[in-house]
Amino acid sequence: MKKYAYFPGCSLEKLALSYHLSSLETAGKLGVELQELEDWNCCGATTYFHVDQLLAYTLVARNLAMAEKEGLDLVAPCSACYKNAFFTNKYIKEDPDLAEHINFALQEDDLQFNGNLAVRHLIEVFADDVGAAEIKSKVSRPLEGLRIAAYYGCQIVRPRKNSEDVENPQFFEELVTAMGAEPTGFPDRLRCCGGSLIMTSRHAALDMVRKLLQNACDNHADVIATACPLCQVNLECYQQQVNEEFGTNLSIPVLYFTQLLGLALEIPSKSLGIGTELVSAAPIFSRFLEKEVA
Amino acid sequence: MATKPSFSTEIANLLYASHGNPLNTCIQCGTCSGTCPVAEFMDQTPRRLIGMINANLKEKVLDCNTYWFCASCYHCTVRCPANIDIAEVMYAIKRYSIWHKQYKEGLVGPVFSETFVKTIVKSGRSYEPVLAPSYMFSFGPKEFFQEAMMATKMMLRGRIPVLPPRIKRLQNFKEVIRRIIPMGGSS
Amino acid sequence: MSEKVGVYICHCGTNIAKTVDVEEVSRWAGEQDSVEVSRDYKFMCSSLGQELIEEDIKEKGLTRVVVASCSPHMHEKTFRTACERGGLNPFLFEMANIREHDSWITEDITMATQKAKALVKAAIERVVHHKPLEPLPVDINPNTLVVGGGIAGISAALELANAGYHVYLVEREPTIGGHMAQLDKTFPTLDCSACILTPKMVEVGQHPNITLLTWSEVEKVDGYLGNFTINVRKKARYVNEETCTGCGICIEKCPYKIVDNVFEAGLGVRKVIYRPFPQAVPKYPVIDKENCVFFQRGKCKACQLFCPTEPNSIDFEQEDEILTFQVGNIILATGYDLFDPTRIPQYGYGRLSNVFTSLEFERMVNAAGPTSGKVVLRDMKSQPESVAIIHCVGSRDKNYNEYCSNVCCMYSLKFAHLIHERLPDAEVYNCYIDMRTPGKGYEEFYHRLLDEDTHFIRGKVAEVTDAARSPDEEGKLVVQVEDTLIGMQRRLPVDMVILSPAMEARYDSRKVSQLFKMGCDFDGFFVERHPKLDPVATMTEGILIAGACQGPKDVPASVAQGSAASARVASLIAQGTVMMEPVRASINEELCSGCRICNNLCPYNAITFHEDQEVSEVITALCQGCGTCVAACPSSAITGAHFTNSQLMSEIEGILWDVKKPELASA
Amino acid sequence: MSEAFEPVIVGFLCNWCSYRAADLAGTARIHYAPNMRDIRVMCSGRVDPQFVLKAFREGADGVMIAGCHPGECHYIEGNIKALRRYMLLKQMLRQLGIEEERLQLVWASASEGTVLAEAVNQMTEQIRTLGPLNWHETVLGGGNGRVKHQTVEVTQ
Repeated sequence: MKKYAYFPGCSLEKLALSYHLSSLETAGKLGVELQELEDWNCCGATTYFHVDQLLAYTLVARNLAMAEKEGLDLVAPCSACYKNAFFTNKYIKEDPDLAEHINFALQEDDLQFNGNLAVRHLIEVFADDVGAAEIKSKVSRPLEGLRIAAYYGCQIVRPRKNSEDVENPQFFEELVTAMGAEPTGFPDRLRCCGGSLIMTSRHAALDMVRKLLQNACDNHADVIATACPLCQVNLECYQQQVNEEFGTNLSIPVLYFTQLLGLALEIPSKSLGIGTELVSAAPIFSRFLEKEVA
Repeated sequence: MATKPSFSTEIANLLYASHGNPLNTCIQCGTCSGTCPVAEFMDQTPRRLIGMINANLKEKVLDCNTYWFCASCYHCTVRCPANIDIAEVMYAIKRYSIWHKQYKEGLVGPVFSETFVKTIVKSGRSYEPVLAPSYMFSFGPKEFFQEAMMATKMMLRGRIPVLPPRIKRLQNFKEVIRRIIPMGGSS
Repeated sequence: MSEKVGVYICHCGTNIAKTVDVEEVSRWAGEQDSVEVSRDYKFMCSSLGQELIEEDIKEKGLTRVVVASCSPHMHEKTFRTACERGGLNPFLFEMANIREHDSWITEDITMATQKAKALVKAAIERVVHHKPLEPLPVDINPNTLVVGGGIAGISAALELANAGYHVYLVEREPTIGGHMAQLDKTFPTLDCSACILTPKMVEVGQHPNITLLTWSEVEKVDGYLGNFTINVRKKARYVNEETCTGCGICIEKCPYKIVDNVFEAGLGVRKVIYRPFPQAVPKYPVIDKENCVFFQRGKCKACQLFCPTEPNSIDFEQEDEILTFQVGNIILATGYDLFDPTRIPQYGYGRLSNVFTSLEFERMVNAAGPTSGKVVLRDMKSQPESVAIIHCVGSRDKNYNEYCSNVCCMYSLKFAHLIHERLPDAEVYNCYIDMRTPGKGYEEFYHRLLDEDTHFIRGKVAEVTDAARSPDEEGKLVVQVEDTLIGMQRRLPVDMVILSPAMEARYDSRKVSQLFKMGCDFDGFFVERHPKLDPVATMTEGILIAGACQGPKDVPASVAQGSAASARVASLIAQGTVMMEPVRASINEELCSGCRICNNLCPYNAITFHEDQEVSEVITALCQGCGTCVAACPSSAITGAHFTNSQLMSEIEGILWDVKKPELASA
Repeated sequence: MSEAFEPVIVGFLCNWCSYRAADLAGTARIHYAPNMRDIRVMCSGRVDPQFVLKAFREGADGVMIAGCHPGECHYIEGNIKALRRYMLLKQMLRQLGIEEERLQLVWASASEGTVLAEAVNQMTEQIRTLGPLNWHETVLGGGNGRVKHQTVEVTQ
């Protein structure tokens, strides 16, 4: 069983609690141990980098240092946390001067970061370390006939981390296929949802959400799958406001990929946090959940 | 000869070294602005902003909303044929603008950022209800109402915490921050 | 050993004298050991300056000469000739570069003067160890190998053949013609490409001085300038060229068709026994073994059955042949590959069916092509009402190729024109970063397109998508681009998108450069000897380059280079023998321990080992003078002429003359 | 001498790329430290380790070897051989107690005048910081010709 240091990030504490629950449930089922990092702190999101870059790196480095102490690779379910952790790790390794500054500060918390770990996104762990084939073999309730729009968003794939395909990734669709569902065409799957603008540039962000939802609906998706709490909240919770703002009538459930995967693994829907969404997913699931109810 | 560095140099210096190529390698092709999902809401397209920085038009640059409207999606960065990390450039201008307290009037972004940072510095984690009121005043009445309605729904579904979260070794955490920012940062 | 050295310090007007105290250097040089005379002069390269050297050699009996002036790449030859005129072996001369490497890089007169002294001292110390050398005569075999039968190779071959010299023209495809044969029109004159190319192809096919080897590849190259031995693999065509009349009945009768991914760029089909196009030279067809039913399943033989010649020209037993011949020079004209646009997924090629490449479009507009010249969408019938042409696909982009691909602006303009011509009502958009039209009649052609109401949008296209956002985008391809001249993001709904991909080096250009032992740049293009003054020669003597294998270029430039390379070869052949720089290595048999370290180090395989005597020997004619073996020899048995250990060691001592050396002082 | 220390660097420049890069830097009037004194060799592969040691022994504070970029060598791969020798030399110099920065290998093509100039500037500054080499003191340990550092471990 492969073990990782799990960094849930602030959103998963409450706002995206269902992502947290479903991640732990599905990981357990797939033989992946997620050991929550003790006393982790906020990674600074995108916002901290607006104010002070060095301090932002330091915040991230505290988490990295604690994971390194455990001898584990760090896994983050949130794309923004992932991006911050990935690049902080990279820059500290590349720049001894930065490392020195940060480690000087970390001494106050008896920590030291040497850059001896890898940073992964949860979906990467599922797609690469576990693998679609392995997942497929464990799926006991294939989500047959369910049309899922796999939404990548921004920071899982961008900026470029290694040599991955940033314009035409396929791993999310492969996961969807492994669940027994059907990935829809979704040309806007890499477009930004505007999550970081929802508080600050409301109209622009809602317009970005509208375009994405429209594109998913045009492609006859039953549900949008995401791998980031910001994307999920933005795409789901603001649907009502999009409709008010633009006079549209959009209504499409948005779930975490772990929730969908959990269903395919026959984990009870309650353990996956299903039922807390503002746009109910119940109608599309009724046929898969019949047995559970019975 | 201690001359004051030009605005373009100042912005260049704010870019972390491994963040792509310098701005003066821009060929003004417009890939960034063609790609940008927020371009239509910006006063100036990202390409023009880079042009304006290179022309040292400091006041004009700081006075447009472009960099506060950047959603940090990095799509421009991965496509830029000159390998300029445009999203990081936007971060650099945001920092410059916050430090110099010089930005376009009526923007929520700068206030939000500062509030957010203060929350983290205080508690180690971010917390929606604490955050909200301190920048909500800059919202219009419509947005305020929208936000309040949604918060209520979320609360009912247990998606908003009642108590602010805190990390355990908060004192150490604050000391760590103090080593980076000697003045403390928390207020 | 008392050499008499003459030292000449050039002012180069004020170029040197402004930062180097030339009088002081000259005065100081006069005090150095072995220096007989030291002078400074306004312009050493002037005839008066040169005469100074000549006179001093004659009158003062100089045995060595040092000139401190510009780079040896500028005037080494000038001063060597001056020495020769004065009666001194030209290799008893040395140059110190106090302009490019000194006076032009600083304004600090003290430092510049100090550095000038060090460089002069180094030259003095070095030159006393110089040995008289004689250039090496090499005989030139009058035959020439031309690799690649595109327009550059054809031009080169014809030029030489018409001058009366024999040419082997090797082409790996079944016909010559290259990319030009696939084009419809050539810009800016809009000449029919085939009409101007095919007469030349026929001339090559019939020329008594040209041995045409198509469906063939060079496998091995041995030797050196004047005397190369070439092995060529002539692949089995399964058609006997002696008896085949090229009647084409076999092609007609072949029951199997496959998609033609080469000549028709995937838009058309061909038979399994085929000629790429009707005017192919040579006319003999070739059997595509991979797809031939007889070869795969042992049944069919329709071609053989219907072949009317006696004896039958279809020969399923035919095997590859290895041909060996000698040539004196080689011209490489191996052409280019088109950038693969699937590497830019956001442009949708391969995913969005109505996105085409330039080559597909060329075939489409070609009257002899798969659509008989009709501009249609992928369904092969509907005509587009709007077309966007995207420039700079895979060029001017650090993610792919940094260089400008030179021809794309012009051919994109040509496409726009051809669409206007065929579909007068269609809207045509050209999305470009910068419009580059530097050629005769090119800018005028651009203006012609402006007159034709082409929409020009200055901006590199961000993406092509089929995700509609409004009713007018439904069912269309949407080209998203910033129109940088108005500073606004635009979405252009169009029916068809044509990508203009970059010209890239051939996928195997590195392998080819190793085969011919010459250089390849970062992008895989072959490296010319000098980018300005020697664009068709390479760093390897006897190997020349022409056409797009050296860098992206259009037809006229390729023809010019092909002809220029031939002129270089013809002048060598006419001389019969050439004199080569005697910078060569040689091995002292007495000292050689036979360790063979040098054998494998030599990049030119110029060192052979004599098993009987257990010593290595440098084959002078193969040696290019790099000196790698000299540096590696553990017994110091190898001498690199004109760069000997003693010359270089003395140079090091000289260059550090002013540095305090306590251990020497105390010794 | 009470003047500030001016490092002396001996540069071995290959005839085809780096020497021409230096020519280009001059032609383009790029100003850089005149502290590098260059010796032209046909190929960086010609640079015998002895030359480097000789230069240090004769009082150079640093040695620069400059050649064509890997893959662009006029002599196909002489620069790769230079690279191998350079790695070995570096190891040896380390054992002699000579700082790494004193021997540098630079790739500069004929069109990269700025690259060469930049490299010379950088190296000059590094060596200015290090101070004079004093081969005599550092390596010979005081003058009677005996090598001081005799028991150095060979590290990989």
